[in-house]
Amino acid sequence: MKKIECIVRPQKLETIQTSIRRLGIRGMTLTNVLGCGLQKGRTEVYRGYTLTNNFFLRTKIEIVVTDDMVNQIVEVISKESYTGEIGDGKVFISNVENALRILSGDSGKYAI
Amino acid sequence: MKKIECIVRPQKLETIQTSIRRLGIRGMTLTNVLGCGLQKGRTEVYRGYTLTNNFFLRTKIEIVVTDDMVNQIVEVISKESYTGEIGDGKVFISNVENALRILSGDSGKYAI
Amino acid sequence: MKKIECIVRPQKLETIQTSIRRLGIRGMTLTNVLGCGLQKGRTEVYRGYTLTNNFFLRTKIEIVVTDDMVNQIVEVISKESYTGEIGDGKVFISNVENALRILSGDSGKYAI
Amino acid sequence: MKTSLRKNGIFLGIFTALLLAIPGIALGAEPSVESNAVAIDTIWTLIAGFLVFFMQAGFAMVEAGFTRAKNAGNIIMKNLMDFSIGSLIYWLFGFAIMFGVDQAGLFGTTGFGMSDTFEHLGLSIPLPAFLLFQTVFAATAATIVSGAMAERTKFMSYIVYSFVISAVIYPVVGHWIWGGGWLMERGMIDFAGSTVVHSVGGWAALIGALLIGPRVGKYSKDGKSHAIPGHNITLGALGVFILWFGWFGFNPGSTLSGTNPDIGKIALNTNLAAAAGATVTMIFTWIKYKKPDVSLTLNGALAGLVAITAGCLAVDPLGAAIIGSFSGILIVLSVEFIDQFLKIDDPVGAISVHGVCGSFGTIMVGFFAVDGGLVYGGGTALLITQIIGVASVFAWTAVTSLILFGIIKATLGLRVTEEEEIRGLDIGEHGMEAYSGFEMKAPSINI
Amino acid sequence: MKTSLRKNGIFLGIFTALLLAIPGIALGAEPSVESNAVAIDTIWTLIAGFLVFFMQAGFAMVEAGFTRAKNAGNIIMKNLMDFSIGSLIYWLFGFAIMFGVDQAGLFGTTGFGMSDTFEHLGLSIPLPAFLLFQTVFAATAATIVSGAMAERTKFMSYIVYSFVISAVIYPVVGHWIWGGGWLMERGMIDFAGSTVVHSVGGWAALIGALLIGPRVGKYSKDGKSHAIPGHNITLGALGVFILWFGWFGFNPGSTLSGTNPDIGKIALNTNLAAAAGATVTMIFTWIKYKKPDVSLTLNGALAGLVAITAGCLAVDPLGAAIIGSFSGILIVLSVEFIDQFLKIDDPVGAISVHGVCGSFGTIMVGFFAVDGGLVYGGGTALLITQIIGVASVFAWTAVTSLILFGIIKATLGLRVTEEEEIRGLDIGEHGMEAYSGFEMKAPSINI
Amino acid sequence: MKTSLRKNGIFLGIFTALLLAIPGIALGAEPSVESNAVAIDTIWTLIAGFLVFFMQAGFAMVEAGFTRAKNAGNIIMKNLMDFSIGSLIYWLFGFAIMFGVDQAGLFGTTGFGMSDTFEHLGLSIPLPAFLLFQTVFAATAATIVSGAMAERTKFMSYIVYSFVISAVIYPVVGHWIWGGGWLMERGMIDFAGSTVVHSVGGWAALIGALLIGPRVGKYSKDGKSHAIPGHNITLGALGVFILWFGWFGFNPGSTLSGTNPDIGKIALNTNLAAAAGATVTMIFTWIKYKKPDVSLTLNGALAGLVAITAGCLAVDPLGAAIIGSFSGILIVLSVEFIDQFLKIDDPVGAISVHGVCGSFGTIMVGFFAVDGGLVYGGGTALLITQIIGVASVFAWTAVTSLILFGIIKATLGLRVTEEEEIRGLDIGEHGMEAYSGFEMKAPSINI
Ligand SMILES: Nc1ncnc2c1ncn2[C@@H]1O[C@H](COP(=O)(O)OP(=O)(O)O)[C@@H](O)[C@H]1O
Ligand SMILES: Nc1ncnc2c1ncn2[C@@H]1O[C@H](COP(=O)(O)OP(=O)(O)O)[C@@H](O)[C@H]1O
Ligand SMILES: Nc1ncnc2c1ncn2[C@@H]1O[C@H](COP(=O)(O)OP(=O)(O)O)[C@@H](O)[C@H]1O
Repeated sequence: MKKIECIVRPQKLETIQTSIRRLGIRGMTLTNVLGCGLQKGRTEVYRGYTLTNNFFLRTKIEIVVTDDMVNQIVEVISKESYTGEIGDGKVFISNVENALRILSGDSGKYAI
Repeated sequence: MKKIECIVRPQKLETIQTSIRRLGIRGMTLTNVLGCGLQKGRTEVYRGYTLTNNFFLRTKIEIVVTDDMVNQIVEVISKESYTGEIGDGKVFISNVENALRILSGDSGKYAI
Repeated sequence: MKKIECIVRPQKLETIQTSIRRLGIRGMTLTNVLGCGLQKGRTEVYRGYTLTNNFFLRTKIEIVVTDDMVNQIVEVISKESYTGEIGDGKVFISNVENALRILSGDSGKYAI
Repeated sequence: MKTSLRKNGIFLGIFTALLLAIPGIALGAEPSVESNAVAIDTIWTLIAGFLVFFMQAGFAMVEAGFTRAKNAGNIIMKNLMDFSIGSLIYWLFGFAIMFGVDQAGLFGTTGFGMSDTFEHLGLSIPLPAFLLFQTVFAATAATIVSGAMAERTKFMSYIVYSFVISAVIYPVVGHWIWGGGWLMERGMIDFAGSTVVHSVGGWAALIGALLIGPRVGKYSKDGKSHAIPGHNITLGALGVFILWFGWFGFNPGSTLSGTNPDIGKIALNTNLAAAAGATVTMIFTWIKYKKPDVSLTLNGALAGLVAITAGCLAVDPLGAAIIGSFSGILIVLSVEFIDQFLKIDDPVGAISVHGVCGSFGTIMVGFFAVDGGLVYGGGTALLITQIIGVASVFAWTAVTSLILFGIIKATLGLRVTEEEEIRGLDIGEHGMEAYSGFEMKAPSINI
Repeated sequence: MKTSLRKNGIFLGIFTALLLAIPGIALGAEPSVESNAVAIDTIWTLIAGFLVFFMQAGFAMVEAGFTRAKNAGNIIMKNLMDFSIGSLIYWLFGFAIMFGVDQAGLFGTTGFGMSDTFEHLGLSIPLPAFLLFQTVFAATAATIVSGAMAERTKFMSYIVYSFVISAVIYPVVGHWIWGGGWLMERGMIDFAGSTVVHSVGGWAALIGALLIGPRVGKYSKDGKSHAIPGHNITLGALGVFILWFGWFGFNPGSTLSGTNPDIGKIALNTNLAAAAGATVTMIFTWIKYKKPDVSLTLNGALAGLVAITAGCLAVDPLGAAIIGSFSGILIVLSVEFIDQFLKIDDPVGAISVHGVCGSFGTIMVGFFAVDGGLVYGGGTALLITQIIGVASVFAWTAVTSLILFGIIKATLGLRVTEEEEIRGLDIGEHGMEAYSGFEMKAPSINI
Repeated sequence: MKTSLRKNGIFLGIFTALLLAIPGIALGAEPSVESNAVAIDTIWTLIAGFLVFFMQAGFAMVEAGFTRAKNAGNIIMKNLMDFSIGSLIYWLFGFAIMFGVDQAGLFGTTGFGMSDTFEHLGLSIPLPAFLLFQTVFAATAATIVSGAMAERTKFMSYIVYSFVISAVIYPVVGHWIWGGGWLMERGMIDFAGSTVVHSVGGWAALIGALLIGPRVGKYSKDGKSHAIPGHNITLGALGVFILWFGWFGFNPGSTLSGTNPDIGKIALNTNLAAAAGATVTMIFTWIKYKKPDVSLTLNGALAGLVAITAGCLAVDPLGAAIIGSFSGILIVLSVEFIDQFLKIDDPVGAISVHGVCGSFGTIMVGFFAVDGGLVYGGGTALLITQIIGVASVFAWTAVTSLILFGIIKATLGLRVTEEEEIRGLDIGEHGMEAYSGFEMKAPSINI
């Protein structure tokens, strides 16, 4: 099993979710994060002094899937997240050793 | 070392935490997440039109432990999280290569 | 590639970020978390009854880097986060199998 | 232009008003000393009534702020609807019960649907102004209950309750003490309604909270009480400031007369009692709990206001400060007693603020009334009357509320399902969230 | 001390006031029955004006609360600036257009920059008090638009719009109906401004929202309308309570006379219509959507208030309750119609509340005016006049707004960039965030 | 019923009021032209006082909204307590210092604990009404400081400070200018208290903020100033609207007389100055910083209000607009100067708004007073008097505050520990959180 972790623009979430569902994947977990990367921070002026904020609101999507689904999902996500502007985000893939579905007690690939 | 990552109902948090403490584990990190899975979304009506929300507020608990504790902890979590209703959540286990306790500089299993 | 995940005091964030940037690392992702560890919870009195809160607001910093950068970064983080008081936080290191930069389509170490 | 207007005999819209404003044109009648005095009384009563109306906003903010975010929309809705429904039903029904021609000292019997001129009241101000003023008072009594029953009551059941309290429960008490009923005849002093308004609301809240039971998670199996902190103390505090502001209409306005020179004293007494209540609660919680408690201190200000409402005319400023100070201690003890001993779950402290301090303040008049109070050598006659009044109102309200909430419980049900309660009433009852856009802690954890 | 003061001939500061307060010293003139009547009218008008001013806070809270957090600072700023700029321009320009000496029944022509005594108005109250009262009314009309165009309008363009509506569009209508113009001559009844104030704001909002187009994400490509929930319903509800409170200045204050015995009736009618509006909307949404809708019910209260504004003096309490009830249904249908059929994106329902219910309420006067209404056997004359009035105001406002917004669109541009809209106008237009310190859901997701 | 009432000789409760309201029954005295005039003055003063009271809510919202969430409960508590404690101490002590019989032009010496009739004031309105009005003014001065010292001051120390300013520092200045003291004798014009109330608060704030030092993180080691944005701009804006609303009591109410025909002009001037202040600040920040700054524009409205307070009676509307406009620029420069040059950390801009603009507005009276101002050919006499007044009040307030805060610092300590400051004063001082239920950004990061 692999965990696909991607950091995307929040406004892309809805289309990403819909496309992933079409692949038959329903489970996913979202986290609100602040991301910093190559994208240049914006400068705000508040009461006369400037503050530069290098962090942007992003959404982290975590999906744990069996190994064979990984490529397909990454592809969909990349496609849906792409805008061509800096800040489009990243995808990280790591290994998950086991999973457990609490309700049924199923583990391993039956759990996801 | 393993990282146990579980997505549970927030209202179960207190009992889970108490039970885990009983195993001698004190370190854990909580994150507020939105989860989507088999549980059917709820439909809200706002100013006359319906919006379906597939995401539920969930809490992610991350615990890094030595390999020998994993089973015990997973068992406790499953037991405390179980309600029998869809949406009870999942547990994922993955490998952690090293850990460091900043205060003492201890690393590896001494760090957790 | 490795993922460095560290849980630090929020007020240390700014100096940590600055120091890491100096190493040439710009990408990182922050999450607001609640942490519980050896640090003793605080007791609040609200309308006459006490409630003990074992959780503290912490910031989780995730940085994915090539293997050779790991030690350097961990060192910087430990140094900047250190206060000598309990609650200074932890660093966890785990393996990341692949990464993808959505904008360019680069993968592996070119993506980070 | 004026000429052409007159030529055409058109006197409409704002311009009529302009012309009416010129003494000598208004209604064809010259202004007189008497008509001016009536006008002063009318604008005073109306403005005071507007301030009392604004207290609805105060109640809404206090109740919403002191409870959890997941129920904020529901509380707002309850406050809006008890005022709206209450306004309609009091106009059609409650007012007649309260101020109609007296029947055996118990209730009024005439003027339903405003089918009467209510001449027997001998009002100098126009009847609609008086009705408006009474309406906003009636709605205050109704709205108190929503706080004590917050975070678990079915919306439909709350609507039914509001209807009945505004139509019957409150107007009957109002008749007894203000509308020519038996307590008025006995000489009870409840100038602006510590008992009539606040204790009626408070005691109905007591019965309601008792019958509905505590919120999920409030008491653990071993009976230990847990804190469930409010979600927006800033808003709650704003609510307290709004209530205090509104109380300057509530008490001084109850003269129904701006020509009455006592209005200054009443306003001063009201302010001193509130200030003393807040100050003493702060000091008392500081000593008792080691830290000055914000939410109890806010309650303390309200406790002082509720307590002085009965005697704001009858006592002097020192008496007002003393009554306020006592209330500042009483509120803390009462909140603790109800929560930890009686184990009745009152999220915002409404029973203590309105029921306990309202009754307490009414009895204190028996001690501190400059004219007739025990402390000023007036003997115990007034004190006994006050106690009888407080007790009878308690009995009436408790019994009728018990019947009312009992019937609702047996038919509609009082409480939402546990699942709905955990998820929040905003979603469950109204399909919405109050704070869309904010990241919230998941409902029902309070770490 | 008093003696020494007199000796020195110093009559300054607060002390002057003290002395002025002593009848017989003030301005060297003894108080008389007439001067007292004028004083009563003056304080009434001023206090009512203060309440109407406070409605600005209500509008700001409603509009901010019903839209997203990322635009809250921008909305606040718009509300603050339309009032501020409006106050200045109305003082220098708009007031003269509205109340200057009439030209062909169309607009005023004298008194720009207050260079006139406006004696032709025959005011008994001092001119500055009248001007203040009219200023807060003018600002109300202006502020309505910001809600309908919220979350996407360029700040600069909004400033230009505010300027023009306060200087010309509103004052011309005001002149027609209140300032001696042709509709006033025809006998149109719009006592406190359902048409003059609210429908002008509402129709300008309609044109503005039409020209600027919907918010990003509001309609999907297939034309389906999506909900974009407001970020702070508690604050929105506070806004509604503040508006209701302010309306007690808006309607009863429009007599400009505290000696007018009708002020009680007007206040009562205002309250009943609002209560009926809220109650009926709650019931109607409950039936229609299965759940009582909080935000529509809040709109329902406002709908009742807007609708009764024209006829608050002319109708009786029953008529007020009926007009309020109808508005409670109309508002729901209108919001749905505009959103889903016309596909005009009005985030807070301003067009429906102010434009539709304002016009509806004005027409209802033709039916329910006790004196002249169809229902009371008064024939159709008044009704026809009312309809002509409503239609002409619609035509004037729509055409001038179309020109105004058209020009702005062609020159400055009406809309911010899509990127800025997604990120939020607070950052884009003002470089700040309204809720720094809170974790927010990322802008533009609403899950 | 009325008969039976009379038979029993019972005239109590609300019914008494009803009867009192009938001219001819009230206190056995027929209403007269004089009694009506007094009644008009009394209700005007009281209602104005109520509005000024409500400014406390405005201050609480502005100060809470403009600072961080972790200190919101503490700020609320400070605002509540300075009003409460201030009300009590001013009643018992401060009022006597301010309005007691004059001693050498410096302070009053009689009437402590209200043991006097204060007949030497020659008040026509009842003394309690006057006292209430003065109390809410005194509390305004006290509350200004909490904003400037927010987010780091020990609660206990703040309580001590409040006590002293309401008991001594403010009343002495009040005596000088309003209570028959030496500046009053000299003819200084500070009609409603730009200097008496606002500059006293502002200068005390200056000394307090100077002595306590900046918040952790405000200035980096290199002396660079960092922004620490407020947590709730919507609430802060609501506070500004509430303050503006309350100012309609503050200025026009300072006539203490509703029969004074100038109240309309005062209200108009007040509104124009605020509108001009906000407008000019918006334009000025737009030019200076490229974007119209929301929080400074909100300050700009307050700057206009503070500045016009001294001259609201003496200047004409054009003068008011000019004074307001200048303040709109001054506030921006002053905030920058204090923050970046003096390096005094004033989280909400209180020193600039109240101290600087209050003094500025007072001096401007010397230029723009229609009667005696330099611009109107009145020479420099008044201007010099104004400057002397402003300077003496600065000296008195600065010296006494220095002593006061110095003693507190040396004994109780002014500041909480750094750890507590980082975690937030809500937890540290009161054991609570203001926004339980919301996910917050961790205290002390502001990304
Ligand atoms: N090395 C990294 N480790 C962790 N998160 C990263 C890393 N690099 C980028 N990110 C995350 O991905 C987001 C997008 O990265 P950014 O460099 O801004 O965009 P892009 O790669 O499209 O130019 C960042 O905001 C950050 O949250
Ligand atoms: N494949 C997955 N990857 C990541 N998170 C998942 C996955 N499947 C489920 N989850 C998380 O677990 C939660 C519970 O899953 P759900 O399917 O609703 O419950 P259950 O498995 O008990 O029926 C989800 O809300 C989601 O946050
Ligand atoms: N075993 C663990 N698994 C996950 N997170 C942990 C673990 N131990 C500690 N943490 C995180 O690290 C933070 C700091 O730990 P703590 O024990 O309080 O400090 P210290 O190690 O410096 O004494 C905790 O608040 C928690 O978020």
